[in-house]
Amino acid sequence: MIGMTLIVKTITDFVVGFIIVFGVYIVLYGHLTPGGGFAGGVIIACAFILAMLAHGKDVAFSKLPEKAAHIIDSGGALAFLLIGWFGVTVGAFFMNAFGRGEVFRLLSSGMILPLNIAIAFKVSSSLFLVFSALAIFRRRSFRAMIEDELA
Amino acid sequence: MNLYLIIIGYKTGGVAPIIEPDMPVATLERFVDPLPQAMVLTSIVIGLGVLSLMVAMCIRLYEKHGTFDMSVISKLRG
Amino acid sequence: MNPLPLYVAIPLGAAFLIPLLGLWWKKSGETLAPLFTLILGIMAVLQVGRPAAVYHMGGWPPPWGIALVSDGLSTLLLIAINLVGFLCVLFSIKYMQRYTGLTKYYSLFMLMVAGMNGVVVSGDLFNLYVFLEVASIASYALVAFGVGAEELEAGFKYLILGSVASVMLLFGIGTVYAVTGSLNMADVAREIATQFGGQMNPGLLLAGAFFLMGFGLKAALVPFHAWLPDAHPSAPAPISAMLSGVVIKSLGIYAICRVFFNVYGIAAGGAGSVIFANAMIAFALLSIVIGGILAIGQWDYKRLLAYSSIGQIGYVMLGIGVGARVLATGGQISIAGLAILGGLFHMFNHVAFKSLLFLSSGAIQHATGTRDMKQLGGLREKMPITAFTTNMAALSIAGVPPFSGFWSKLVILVATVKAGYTAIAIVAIVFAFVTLAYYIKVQREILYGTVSKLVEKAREVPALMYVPLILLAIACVGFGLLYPVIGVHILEPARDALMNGAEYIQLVLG
Amino acid sequence: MDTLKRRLLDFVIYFVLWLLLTWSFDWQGVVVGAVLAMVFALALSGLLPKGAERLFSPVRWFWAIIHLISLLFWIVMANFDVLYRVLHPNLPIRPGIVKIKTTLKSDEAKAFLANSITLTPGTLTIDIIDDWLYVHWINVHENLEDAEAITKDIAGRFEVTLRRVFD
Repeated sequence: MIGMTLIVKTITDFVVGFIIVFGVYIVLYGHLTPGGGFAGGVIIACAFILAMLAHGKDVAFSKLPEKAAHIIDSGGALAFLLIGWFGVTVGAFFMNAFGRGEVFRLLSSGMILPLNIAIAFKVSSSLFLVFSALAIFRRRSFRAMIEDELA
Repeated sequence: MNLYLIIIGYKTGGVAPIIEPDMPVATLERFVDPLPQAMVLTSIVIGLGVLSLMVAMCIRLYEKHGTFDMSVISKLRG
Repeated sequence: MNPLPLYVAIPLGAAFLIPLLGLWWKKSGETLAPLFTLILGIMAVLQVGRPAAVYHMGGWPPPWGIALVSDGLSTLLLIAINLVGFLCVLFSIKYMQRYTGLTKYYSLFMLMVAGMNGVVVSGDLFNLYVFLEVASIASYALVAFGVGAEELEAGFKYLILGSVASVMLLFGIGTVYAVTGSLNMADVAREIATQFGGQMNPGLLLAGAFFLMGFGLKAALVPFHAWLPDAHPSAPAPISAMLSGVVIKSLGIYAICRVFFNVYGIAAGGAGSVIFANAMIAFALLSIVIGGILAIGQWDYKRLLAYSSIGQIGYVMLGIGVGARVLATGGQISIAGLAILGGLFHMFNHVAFKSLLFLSSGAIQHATGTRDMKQLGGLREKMPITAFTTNMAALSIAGVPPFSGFWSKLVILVATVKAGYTAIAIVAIVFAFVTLAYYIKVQREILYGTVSKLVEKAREVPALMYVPLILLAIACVGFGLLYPVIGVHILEPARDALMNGAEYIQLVLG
Repeated sequence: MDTLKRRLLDFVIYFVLWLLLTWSFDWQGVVVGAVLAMVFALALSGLLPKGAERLFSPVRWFWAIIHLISLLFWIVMANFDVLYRVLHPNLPIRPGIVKIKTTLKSDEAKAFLANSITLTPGTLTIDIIDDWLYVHWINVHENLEDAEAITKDIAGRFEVTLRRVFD
């Protein structure tokens, strides 16, 4: 049996979806309530990490493959820069290029929302990668590494 | 460290620093300084990065030496 | 358009683009990294002669928004960072081939460049700290890139000491913020000048001490130097060259200069300034003496170079410290200007010849597989180009007359004597000869002498590796001969930026 | 058809969750929530436990409330029991691990049974393997052979309601 005991697995199944929705909520409402890209990203990453802890790495990687995580990781950071460059069109780097909207509505802060989303993508995937890299680190003998290189 | 930064920005009886159009000046003066909080958040993020790198290096060091004992891991003279 | 944010944005974008493309295209790092660093280098050179500029991030004017500032000093460092970065990347293409995970290497390299550029153009204390951390974290990872036992240990040591420095800096920044209520460097400087009349209150003194320790640790001045002799030899050669050539300067020396001259207004005098100037001179002397003495006894080539770095950083700091002290005690401004000019010139030269030495040590290690000086010898016959460039750099750093190192050391010593610190100058002269001594040792053990067993099989390194060496060797000679050009266009604006702290306030706050 | 139904179910769950979280029925928030719920339902299929349609049965909700009440009651009772044992000068405890068989079928029911047992002071579920629960108990019965009595004492109280909630 891969992963932890049935109790943990079942309860994990119950909460993972909720955690992700909560993380996304924290990201999207980051400019209205406490939170933001980093905090929400960490929460989303925690959901995947929880799934990995309970079910083993295969289930977690089936939801978020390693390569996809790498792409999101770099892509999020690039998106952040690109959104910053939109500001140049109206005058300066990181200047608010989008409409301000109404106060205390979801789409009310122009550039902060997309920036938060970009940060959330970056943070969640990179934290997930960091965790998986540290958790799945297997000790391999030097000989095995050489054999891998030759194969 | 982070506590120190937060203390700098703290004001007794302060309120959250959100500016609304028709706000009395008295409220403006009671704002808690938001900048130290931003600094703390940043320093937490940096700390996280450093910590993960440190743990990764620790794992690799353990792999090489089979121990965390610093007196054993002393190939270099400094 | 003002190109200041590009200095951060281009390498940062490259740092994330390289691993993204690297998933499908294995050569992405080797292709994109030289391209982007070359663009940055050209941009930095074109910056010369332009008036100092301020860029308001997000359109917010300082002191509320984040400002990017480029004046003479920034330009000097930008040229050094980006050109040396380009040459080191060029060198890495062949040198790094025996390592795995190359996209990560180039990504971290670009991240380091981004962090250093950010430090140099930042006009805000906290941003300076953030960029400093970006560059530092990237360099921790790069030092341990070889994941051998030694590399990891050195990287770990560097990481721990670097974190200590970061905590100190954050304490200092927090204290400055508590005292002055601002983080923008120009605004802080104005607050200090107007509120305290140039005098330091206890809070500022404490913060200054934290800054001196924190940046001093990044610059590897002697009481805080323990990480450097481990980290520099353990890193891959291009990274050693970057670390020794530009990282310790942009994160350490530049930051010290900026904070103490432009923010604390050391030039304005006052009680606290003299203390800091004295501390700078003391650290500088300690660095010169201890770096020199320890370098003589080394048999590991790169370790010798690392200790020599400590000593040379001491000379840079000596020039700047003497200048600061003369200004703080109200001495002749021309002498102070001469001392600071000497310090900056030596820093600029050191960028060239120390990068060259580390790169050539990489070439030697690449060809022979060792860096133990006892096993080397007679390289002049087997690797003529590398031997020639090593020779040039060694002569330059040792201060042999026609080369650039001689002139910069001479300027520092003349200024020190003129300022009345004859004893210090004598120590510095003695250790200039010590420098000469251990580079003679390098020449005798590595370049000349009998051809050893390992060297017999050695062959000259490929062109991609020796072209950067030759370019840097030309720079070593050129900086000495072309001083009139470089001095007027690059060094004197930098000196003026340091000497006239008040102009910085004017420039940023308008 | 089956997957479509499932996707739809996921969508509804995520959407309701979103509305509960934001608690603002501003059109922007609702539209974003709907889009997100759709994305989640498509991209993260299978993250939610199977048989989520049970959420829409009022009978089950009713029994869930009954279960909560009975759980609360038993927790209070067990608290007094443990209190008695702790304060008694003789410390009348016989700690031990017992193995009991549950009649519940679904994984969720088993997990909730285990959690209910753990929440009750004095008993603590260690593991579930197939139908068997391993429970650490502060005061194991004298007659260990009477497995049925033990099972009834620990699990029986909750099984009645949990079966109606989940199975």
